[in-house]
Amino acid sequence: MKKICFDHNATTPVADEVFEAMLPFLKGEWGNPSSIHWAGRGPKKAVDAGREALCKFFNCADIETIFTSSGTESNNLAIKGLAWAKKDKGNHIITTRVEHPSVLNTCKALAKEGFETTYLDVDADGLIDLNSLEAAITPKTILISTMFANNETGVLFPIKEIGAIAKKRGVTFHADAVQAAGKTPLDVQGLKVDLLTISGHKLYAPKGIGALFVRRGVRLTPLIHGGHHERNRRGGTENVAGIVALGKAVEIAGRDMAAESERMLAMRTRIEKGMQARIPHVKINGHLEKRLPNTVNISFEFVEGESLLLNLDMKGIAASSGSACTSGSLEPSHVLTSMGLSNEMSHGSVRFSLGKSNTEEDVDYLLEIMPAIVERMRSMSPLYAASK
Amino acid sequence: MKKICFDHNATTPVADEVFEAMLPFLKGEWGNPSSIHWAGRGPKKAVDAGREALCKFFNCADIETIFTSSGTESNNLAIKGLAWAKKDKGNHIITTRVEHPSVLNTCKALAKEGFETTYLDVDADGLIDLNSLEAAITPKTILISTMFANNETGVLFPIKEIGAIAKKRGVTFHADAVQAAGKTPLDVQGLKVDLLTISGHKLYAPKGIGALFVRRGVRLTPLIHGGHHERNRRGGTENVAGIVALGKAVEIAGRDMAAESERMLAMRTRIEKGMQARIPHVKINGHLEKRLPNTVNISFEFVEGESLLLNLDMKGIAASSGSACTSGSLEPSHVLTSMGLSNEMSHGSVRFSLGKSNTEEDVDYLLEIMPAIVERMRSMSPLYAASK
Amino acid sequence: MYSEKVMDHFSNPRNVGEVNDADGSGTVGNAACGDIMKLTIKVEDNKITDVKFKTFGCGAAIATSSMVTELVKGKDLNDAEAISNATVAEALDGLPPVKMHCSNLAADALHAAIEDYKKKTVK
Amino acid sequence: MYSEKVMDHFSNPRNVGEVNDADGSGTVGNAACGDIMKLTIKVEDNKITDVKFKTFGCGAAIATSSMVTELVKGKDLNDAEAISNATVAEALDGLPPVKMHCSNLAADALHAAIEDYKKKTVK
Ligand SMILES: Cc1ncc(COP(=O)(O)O)c(C=O)c1O
Ligand SMILES: Cc1ncc(COP(=O)(O)O)c(C=O)c1O
Repeated sequence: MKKICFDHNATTPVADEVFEAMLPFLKGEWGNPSSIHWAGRGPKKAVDAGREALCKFFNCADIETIFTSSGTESNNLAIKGLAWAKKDKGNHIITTRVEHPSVLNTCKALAKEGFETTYLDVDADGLIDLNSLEAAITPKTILISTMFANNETGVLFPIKEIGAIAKKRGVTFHADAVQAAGKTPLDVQGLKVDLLTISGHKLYAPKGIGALFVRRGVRLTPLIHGGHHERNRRGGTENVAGIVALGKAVEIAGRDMAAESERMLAMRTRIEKGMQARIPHVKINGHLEKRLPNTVNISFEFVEGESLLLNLDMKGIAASSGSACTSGSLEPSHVLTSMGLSNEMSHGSVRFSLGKSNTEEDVDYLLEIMPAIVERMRSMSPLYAASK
Repeated sequence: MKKICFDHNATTPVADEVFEAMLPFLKGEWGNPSSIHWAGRGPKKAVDAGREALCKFFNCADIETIFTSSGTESNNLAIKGLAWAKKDKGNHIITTRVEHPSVLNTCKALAKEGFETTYLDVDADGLIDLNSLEAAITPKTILISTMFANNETGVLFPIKEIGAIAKKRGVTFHADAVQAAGKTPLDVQGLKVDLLTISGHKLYAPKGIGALFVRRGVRLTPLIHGGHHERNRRGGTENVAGIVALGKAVEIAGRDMAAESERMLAMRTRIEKGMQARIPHVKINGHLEKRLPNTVNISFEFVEGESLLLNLDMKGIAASSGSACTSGSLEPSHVLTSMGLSNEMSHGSVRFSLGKSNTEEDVDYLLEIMPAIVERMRSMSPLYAASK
Repeated sequence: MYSEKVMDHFSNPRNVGEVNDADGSGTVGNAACGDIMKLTIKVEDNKITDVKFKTFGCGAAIATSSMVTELVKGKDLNDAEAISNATVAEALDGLPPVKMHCSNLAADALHAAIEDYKKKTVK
Repeated sequence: MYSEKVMDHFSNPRNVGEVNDADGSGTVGNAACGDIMKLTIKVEDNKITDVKFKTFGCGAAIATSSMVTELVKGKDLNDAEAISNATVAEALDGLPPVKMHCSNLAADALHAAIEDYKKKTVK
């Protein structure tokens, strides 16, 4: 059976070019970049080159980058690091209700240390209100942390405008760009962000590598203390192969983004229009335009998401859901319920996230099999019967 | 020119078997272990299997393991995590003067939060005094953190005895076993450790993966908050390939350790005796018996370590030094000066750390070229002339 | 994640629908938790002669629903009442730990339907 | 890490040793910092006619020592005194940032040797 992945927001395969680039650093050039002898020289150069590629991608200076182990670590470092470094200045953080758990749970953890967080609401489109953001800023506010693009819906926050407000009010601004990277431009100078998170495995690099942009002058208390690595801001022997991979991945992202985005957008549009045309009672979640080109989030009324995923999986299609049942928790997606969706509609949501491997044929196949799946599950649903 | 690595304590190459094991998780099985569809199932199984291998290596249960990104992160998580979780119980930590920077700088960072650390002295052999350890324990002591084996000298601390004291006094005990793993047995049940750190890249797995043993019942405040990964103790999408690699590496370590240790010990002995026989004014650093089989640390009087390393490097030999100049700092090895070595002798130290690739021929070659190198550098040294 | 038996009952659920002129009906769960199950039964001579389910829920919820209908069909009411959540999970060769809450639903719905039948027959 | 020129001077250091009957001698640095350098000079007609060094130190320390002896040989004292740490580092095509402290040594030793010579000739 053909396997089709419509779950690229969960993770991406390692691109061939990325794999080729990192391979020598798993096989031959295995030295420690800190060593002064022959074994260290190749790895050292490779780390420097990886950083250079990252700087080009961010449009920043080399001292403004820190390699980490994941998007989650970058988010933790940005938020805790800034909060700890600025705790004498204030204890207030502003974020939103629809952030990734690596942001929400970090803010929750900081609450135990006396930090306070304002969680901005989002509207039915998944967008925040900039006036509310500005109104939430107090003299104690030290950090605004928001997503660049939402992982579940693809909704894009107005990063430039948030950055302008943060700058005007003298508050540090962190953007979680894990889902945005490679799908929309990320020029940190144009955007006025102070801290920006990316993650390798969402970008066709392997799992276990991430990065954080840290604007010159922004001080962070390290999360991981150790040697002199990353200019004393993140200890631990460098993940050389991972750094090389991320460097190659962002190079490719920069090169291919424009064309890929266009391709994604065409497929996304076909999926949305196709689902709406073929299946009654469906709802596209998230602002219709302000959204990543690769992400479709659809609620299929009267049915539960996981059961749809299992059906899709049996047909070779990988997708994900905002249903509680896929995450092992009892509550449905906090992103969708924050947007005002009913529990039922949240449970009935499916996310299709496109990537490089997808083709128009994949879309054809999805549109072909989806109506019967939804109909079958609806025929078993007590809610569907009740609504008729 | 033949390249010989005598610097395996800095890092190790990825073993072929390890590489083969991890390869499928970089190439084919790239899914996210949290996904319920086809792409997630292989990776999920692989993570489970890697954890099982680790449990076998540690002799512990699966819930007693956390995968991290490095030895440094494991040390930070163990020390900060325990300190934060127990801060209502006490604020005192005991460690030693000869720890890795990932321990020393973590304790230093905790000092800013009100934690106090006692740094135990070591004697000329590099060993701590158990009476001093016991005397240092106060009602406020929450943690003892010591190395299992020293990275610079290979000196082995009496972990079992430290564990017994910690247990008797009700203090949590963390051992940094980054250098010990694979070179000496690590049964956490026999050893009475509560927390134990290992790092992949010192064990023929790649850089970017580490692990921490956490005894059941020991609570840690997470360093990296995020999703449900690692039972909510370490957020971030799992580094699947890294976990598989570490699993394979510890499996191999368990299998080969006895034979390899014997082989190392024979080479180590030859290097030590050979150097002493051929070169005047040399000193073996660290207790002569209580030491890893793979580590030799020798001071060559009157000369500086980096200049020896450069000469060795020109002959294809990789080694490392306790000289300040190799680390970019101005102070020589804190390990050697803590053992009472003069600045000059610390600067003149070279560490040869053996590994799988080394053969008796490598040792022959080293012993053949070393005398002339030392003599040449001594002939340039104002200290040597003065001593004559 | 799921056992083969769970996937079998999920892909080919037994006894989907509603029995005509049901003698008892039980609906449990709610949309907040993501699982709603409705079980309808036909009872003759103190025996469950027919049983059907409708379920809004995840794979485990659907499979346990299907399994419980198989388990009770033809059983007398006392035996049916003895069926617990554990019985259902076991009959499916186990469920993932995170899914245990779903398996509660099926037995609960069954008990609710029997209760309903008893209430109706008493008056 | 090091430039080719540094490695050349490290592997083939010029003017190692001590000049006989030195007219001036300067020793700078200490073992704590890991670098000790001793420079001896021969002076005729206000010109440095011979110069030699002995150095305990890292690659940069040895290379800068060697380079400074090349730079001053044959120079008159005023020109020699004008040689700074930067001159030496530059002549070696630069040094790694962490090694800049080592490059200080060479010019310091030179100045100390000249100082010593002047003191001796004054009295
Ligand atoms: C004793 C010891 N602890 C901790 C570490 C840190 O390990 P890693 O390089 O994986 O961060 C090292 C190695 O550098 C070490 O030798
Ligand atoms: C928006 C967002 N932030 C952060 C993360 C965490 O990234 P990682 O999986 O690299 O820890 C993810 C992915 O799970 C994400 O989608």
